[in-house]
Amino acid sequence: MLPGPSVHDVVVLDRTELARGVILLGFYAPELAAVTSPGQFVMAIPPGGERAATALAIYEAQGERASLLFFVCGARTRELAELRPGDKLSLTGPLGNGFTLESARDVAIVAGGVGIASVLLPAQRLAERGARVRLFYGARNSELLVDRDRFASAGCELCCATDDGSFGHHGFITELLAQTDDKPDLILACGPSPMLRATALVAAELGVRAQLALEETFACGVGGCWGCVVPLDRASVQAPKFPKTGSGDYVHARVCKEGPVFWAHELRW
Amino acid sequence: MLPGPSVHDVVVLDRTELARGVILLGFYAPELAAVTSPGQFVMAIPPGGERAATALAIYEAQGERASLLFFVCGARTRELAELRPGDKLSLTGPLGNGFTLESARDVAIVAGGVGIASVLLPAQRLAERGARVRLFYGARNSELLVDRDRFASAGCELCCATDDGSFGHHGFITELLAQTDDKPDLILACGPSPMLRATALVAAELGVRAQLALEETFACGVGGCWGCVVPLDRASVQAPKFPKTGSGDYVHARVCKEGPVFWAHELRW
Amino acid sequence: MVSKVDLSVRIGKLELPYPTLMASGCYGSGEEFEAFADLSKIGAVVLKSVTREPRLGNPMPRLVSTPAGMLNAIGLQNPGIDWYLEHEVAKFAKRPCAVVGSVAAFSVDDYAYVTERLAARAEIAAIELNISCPNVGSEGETFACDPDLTGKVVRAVRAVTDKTLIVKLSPNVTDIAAIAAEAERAGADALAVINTLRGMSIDVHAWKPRLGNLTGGLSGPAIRPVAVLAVYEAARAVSIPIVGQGGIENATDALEFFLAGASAIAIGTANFTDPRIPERIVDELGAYLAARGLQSLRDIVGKANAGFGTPFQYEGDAG
Amino acid sequence: MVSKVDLSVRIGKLELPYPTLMASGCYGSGEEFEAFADLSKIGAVVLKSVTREPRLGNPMPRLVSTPAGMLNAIGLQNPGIDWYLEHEVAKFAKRPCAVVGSVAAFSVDDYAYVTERLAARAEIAAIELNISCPNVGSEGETFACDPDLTGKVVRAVRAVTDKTLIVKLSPNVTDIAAIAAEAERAGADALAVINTLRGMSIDVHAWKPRLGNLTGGLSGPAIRPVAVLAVYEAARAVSIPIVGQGGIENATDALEFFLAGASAIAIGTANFTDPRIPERIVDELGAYLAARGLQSLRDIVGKANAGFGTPFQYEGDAG
Ligand SMILES: Cc1cc2nc3c(=O)[nH]c(=O)nc-3n(C[C@H](O)[C@H](O)[C@H](O)COP(=O)(O)OP(=O)(O)OC[C@H]3O[C@@H](n4cnc5c(N)ncnc54)[C@H](O)[C@@H]3O)c2cc1C
Ligand SMILES: Cc1cc2nc3c(=O)[nH]c(=O)nc-3n(C[C@H](O)[C@H](O)[C@H](O)COP(=O)(O)OP(=O)(O)OC[C@H]3O[C@@H](n4cnc5c(N)ncnc54)[C@H](O)[C@@H]3O)c2cc1C
Ligand SMILES: Cc1cc2nc3c(=O)[nH]c(=O)nc-3n(C[C@H](O)[C@H](O)[C@H](O)COP(=O)(O)O)c2cc1C
Ligand SMILES: Cc1cc2nc3c(=O)[nH]c(=O)nc-3n(C[C@H](O)[C@H](O)[C@H](O)COP(=O)(O)O)c2cc1C
Ligand code: FES
Ligand code: FES
Repeated sequence: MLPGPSVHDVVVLDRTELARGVILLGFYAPELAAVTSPGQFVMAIPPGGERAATALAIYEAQGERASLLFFVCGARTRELAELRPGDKLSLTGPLGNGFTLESARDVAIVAGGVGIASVLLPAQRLAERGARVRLFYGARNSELLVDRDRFASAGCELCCATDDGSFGHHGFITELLAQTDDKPDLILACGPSPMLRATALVAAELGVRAQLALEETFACGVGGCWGCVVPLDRASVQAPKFPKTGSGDYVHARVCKEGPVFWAHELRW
Repeated sequence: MLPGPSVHDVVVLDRTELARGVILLGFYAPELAAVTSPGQFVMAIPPGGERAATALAIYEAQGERASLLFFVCGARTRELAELRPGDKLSLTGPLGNGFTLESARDVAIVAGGVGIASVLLPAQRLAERGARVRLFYGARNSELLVDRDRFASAGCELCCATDDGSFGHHGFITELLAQTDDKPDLILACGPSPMLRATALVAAELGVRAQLALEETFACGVGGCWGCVVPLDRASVQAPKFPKTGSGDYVHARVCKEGPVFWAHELRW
Repeated sequence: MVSKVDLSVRIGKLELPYPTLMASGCYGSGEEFEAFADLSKIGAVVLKSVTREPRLGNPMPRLVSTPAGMLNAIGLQNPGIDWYLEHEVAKFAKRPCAVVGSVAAFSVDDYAYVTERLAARAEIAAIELNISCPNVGSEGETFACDPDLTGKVVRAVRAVTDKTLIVKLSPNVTDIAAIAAEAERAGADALAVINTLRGMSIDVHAWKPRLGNLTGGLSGPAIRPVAVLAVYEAARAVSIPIVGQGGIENATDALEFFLAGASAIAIGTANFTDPRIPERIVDELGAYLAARGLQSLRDIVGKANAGFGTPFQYEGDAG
Repeated sequence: MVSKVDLSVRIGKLELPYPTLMASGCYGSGEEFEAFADLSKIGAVVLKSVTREPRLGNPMPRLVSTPAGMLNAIGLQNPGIDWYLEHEVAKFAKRPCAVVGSVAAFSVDDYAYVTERLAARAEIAAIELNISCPNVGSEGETFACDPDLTGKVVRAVRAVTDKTLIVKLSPNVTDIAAIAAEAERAGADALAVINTLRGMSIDVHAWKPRLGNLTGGLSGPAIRPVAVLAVYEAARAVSIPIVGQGGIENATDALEFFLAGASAIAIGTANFTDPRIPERIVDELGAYLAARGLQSLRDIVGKANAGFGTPFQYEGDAG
């Protein structure tokens, strides 16, 4: 059995600004890389003056190197963006339950914006084992459709969409998914909540099961504070075992602990 | 008449690390330089995420350039230390009442640690007009006796002391002052409060008048909050005009507004 | 910022071109800031509180910085009302903005006495009643921590002046709505919400409190969530205008207070960061309203629950 | 950190090797943090509060960050005492540290009922009475905001258990000393000071409160000065031990609480920053004491005024 999660003291190996405000940070982190499954995340412990840890998906995990891909959008990601090769950082993880890749042969992966950070690992694992992987990738503009080559070279077919029409379909990426004649047998998705909701609808219409990686504001990230819940069907295997309360037949599951990946049809949001 | 104080948007011209954690920042700031008198200070408006302005003496003020010399000791000075040539900063000032140089012909200037930042300007002005200027300069160690050459080339005679004996007298700088046979006709001092108190004692023994530039924690720096007071003899011309209260014959004067320079014999601390 | 939106507010009889007051004790009498800020672009300056007798104030240190805030314990240093009327008040006529007097005291009689004399002066546009100063603990209870005392003092003061009366409340209470309602019943024209929270900081090297007064008042962004809620609750309890304050640093912060129910705001600690903040807030408020096609600041006051969708998307246990 | 100083504390009948408790609601049942922290290096974990009936908790969002702090409104999500006793409590026996149960309720009877059943279990070393939760406002008054209610509930609970009873007080009051004294009189073995401050944050784009519950509890460094003063005042009013909490991030922060009069501390929000903080605090406390030649943490408890010199160096106006 693999060792479990822990606090990893890692060292920055490389830093690339993939687009304005989009940072890819690579680390020397052999232990973290070894135990990570696709869809899991870390809590990055603030290296400087900031006070709260930041939840970030594990983008790459191969050999001795793991990486994080993030958008600079507030104080914490700004602090992380200041790290340079040689700097130290502590990462708590890997955390959460990632994607269940099962024996799917034809997988559609839907990623919106920063959601791309959660889906490289599943794309690679699926492609490696011979599954067909289509990446439906949407962003505000072409510049923010970052790191497409890496997905292409991993063997993914790419379908892109931008809000401003600067690349690919002009509109929502879920519109492209809905138009596909070629039904996948599994859908994985990560991105902003409206995109995830749209993906869930399309998946239901197509009659395909979908797993969604949710984003929520976290405090602890490890299941200790119950601050990050989502209503989940009581029948789900992921549902925390609570007695029935209220009128709905759902419980509040922790996104950080029971998720972040949930089956779309089990969410009651 | 010179224009008064204002908020100056200045640009960093040069940055020198005089010793570990001791920063000299030069600015393009012609208006500020033009209106500054020796002993005045600015409130440096935080350029980044910090919240409170920092009181700093104006170190140099000549032509189009002014400078600040500071020790990195907390979050605010750490933020200022990150500025680089080309960066912008806003300085409110010049503020406060500086030294009264009068017609003194033989002046002893006592500076301890960061107090050095307040005394270059008076040293230069005095030397320019032909007065004899002796700098009694104390610090923890020789490395922290920064920028001595500039004082020497301004025409000062230097007497130094260090706490660890690594340069000059091993002990307090005020001990050197007390030993002088050659009585000055005016003493100016800036440094930590124990040094200022010692200077006041020595000055009284020598029978020489002394002006002390005090350091206090400031909030507004402009006299608006009464957070930075020192007990001052009611008879001082600097004393705020308040009716008598309590038993002592002193009032609370604002260090930032009525000071930061006070006559030693008028302080009731 | 060329938008022509209406930022004016009315607080009792006071008409202000801008909704920004400079909080008492944080802006001197305005004069201290005149070289650094355009006072014609602020609504009003609230003066440092004045008392019946002159006060030396607290021993130093009077200021300590704390995470995202600061503690102060000035102790109401002021020359007393006699001196103030004789030597200070005449100068206030020169300010290019309204000047609001602030009165502090340790008895109902003194509140009324000082208010009557100060309000009689034409230079003073309105009176703020500081019944919530936390830094003079040993000298009497804080009136604003008790509805009865609040009612008593406000009634006494109301009887001696027709000028606009703003009553400044304390956050150091369990139910600010009850105290707000009592202040309104007793005749307040407006409320200032909130004064500082009581706090303490200890020097762990010297083993003693950092403030000369031992305890002080906490202000700055750290207290903003407490202040926003206090305004929200007070606004639901009264129909008089509220001057919201506590940690406002920019227009976004200010908007939280307007949405919570404040008609105007006061800026205190942020003036110590940058004296240009009040003017910047006015500009940004104008831009915010203009961008949404709103004509007047009044359109957003108290609209914290007016958003699209409701904050309750599904059933939960508690309200 | 090889110093052999004594960091142990006694809280009622509870003997802990370290003075660090993990604050209720911030550390799950300890299990969630076991992979990241050495639980044998903490004093005790205080469990998330449990109620009589199961609770779904508040709607999302339940967390908002604020300057140097955060607001939370979890709404006491928990499976209820029946389920808890049947499925959860047995697991607590495995923890390498003491486990303190936390009880919340909306009536005196329910407090006693839940406490009696929970305290009967050997896995539970002591009971903390959460009479100060600010996030369930509509369901009843906060007991800790009223001395009479506090006395009533503590007496009722005291009657049903001999285990150590820690009563958790609210900062949302005017006079915490009075409530502390009443809790002691009613039989509390210790006090936890403080729970969160009530607060609100508003989204100025969406025009609605950021929390699903509208209001929440403010924690983190922002509230530390308020918490230190509350401990200082409570400690002067009682002779039972106090568990200080509110914004503790490191040993220096913790020392402020010990000097103010706390015998132990609890760490809440800081666990969300870095799970290694509790262990680091213990190490640094040991080093602090060793460097001063002190043998025991008890030597510094309540010594905030013991510094060289007195905080009053000259006459001022107010105490
Ligand atoms: C399981 C999980 C995995 C995540 N993985 C990643 C990842 O791999 N890469 C990544 O960049 N982020 C990821 N996030 C989101 C990331 O945690 C937040 O964006 C981060 O907390 C921002 O912190 P901040 O302090 O910089 O900004 P904050 O101060 O928290 O936010 C600043 C502003 O940006 C807005 N904002 C926050 N997040 C976003 C967003 N994603 N898009 C647009 N606006 C936003 C906020 O509403 C706020 O107004 C993940 C979140 C979760 C829960
Ligand atoms: C009128 C006036 C003029 C000043 N001029 C200068 C100047 O020219 N250059 C300069 O460097 N400073 C000067 N100071 C002091 C300077 O304002 C403070 O050092 C500054 O506020 C530190 O801010 P900070 O946030 O970096 O540190 P803080 O967080 O305020 O302090 C960090 C720690 O350092 C300690 N500390 C603070 N100041 C000092 C100090 N001077 N020496 C040793 N320890 C200290 C504090 O007690 C605290 O523990 C002046 C102060 C005044 C009132
Ligand atoms: C240094 C200082 C002095 C203050 N003096 C007074 C005062 O004399 N009277 C008063 O009513 N409030 C006084 N206050 C409270 C402020 O007016 C204001 O209500 C409070 O600080 C909250 O706002 P802020 O967070 O924007 O500062 C003072 C605050 C500070 C920081
Ligand atoms: C997310 C969260 C959940 C909490 N839940 C509880 C709770 O269930 N019961 C309780 O007594 N206190 C609860 N608290 C309060 C903490 O136990 C603690 O008293 C408070 O947060 C102050 O300490 P801190 O600033 O170190 O977090 C909670 C606090 C947070 C931040
Ligand atoms: S963030 Fe704490 S339980 Fe999920
Ligand atoms: S710092 Fe405000 S009066 Fe001096």
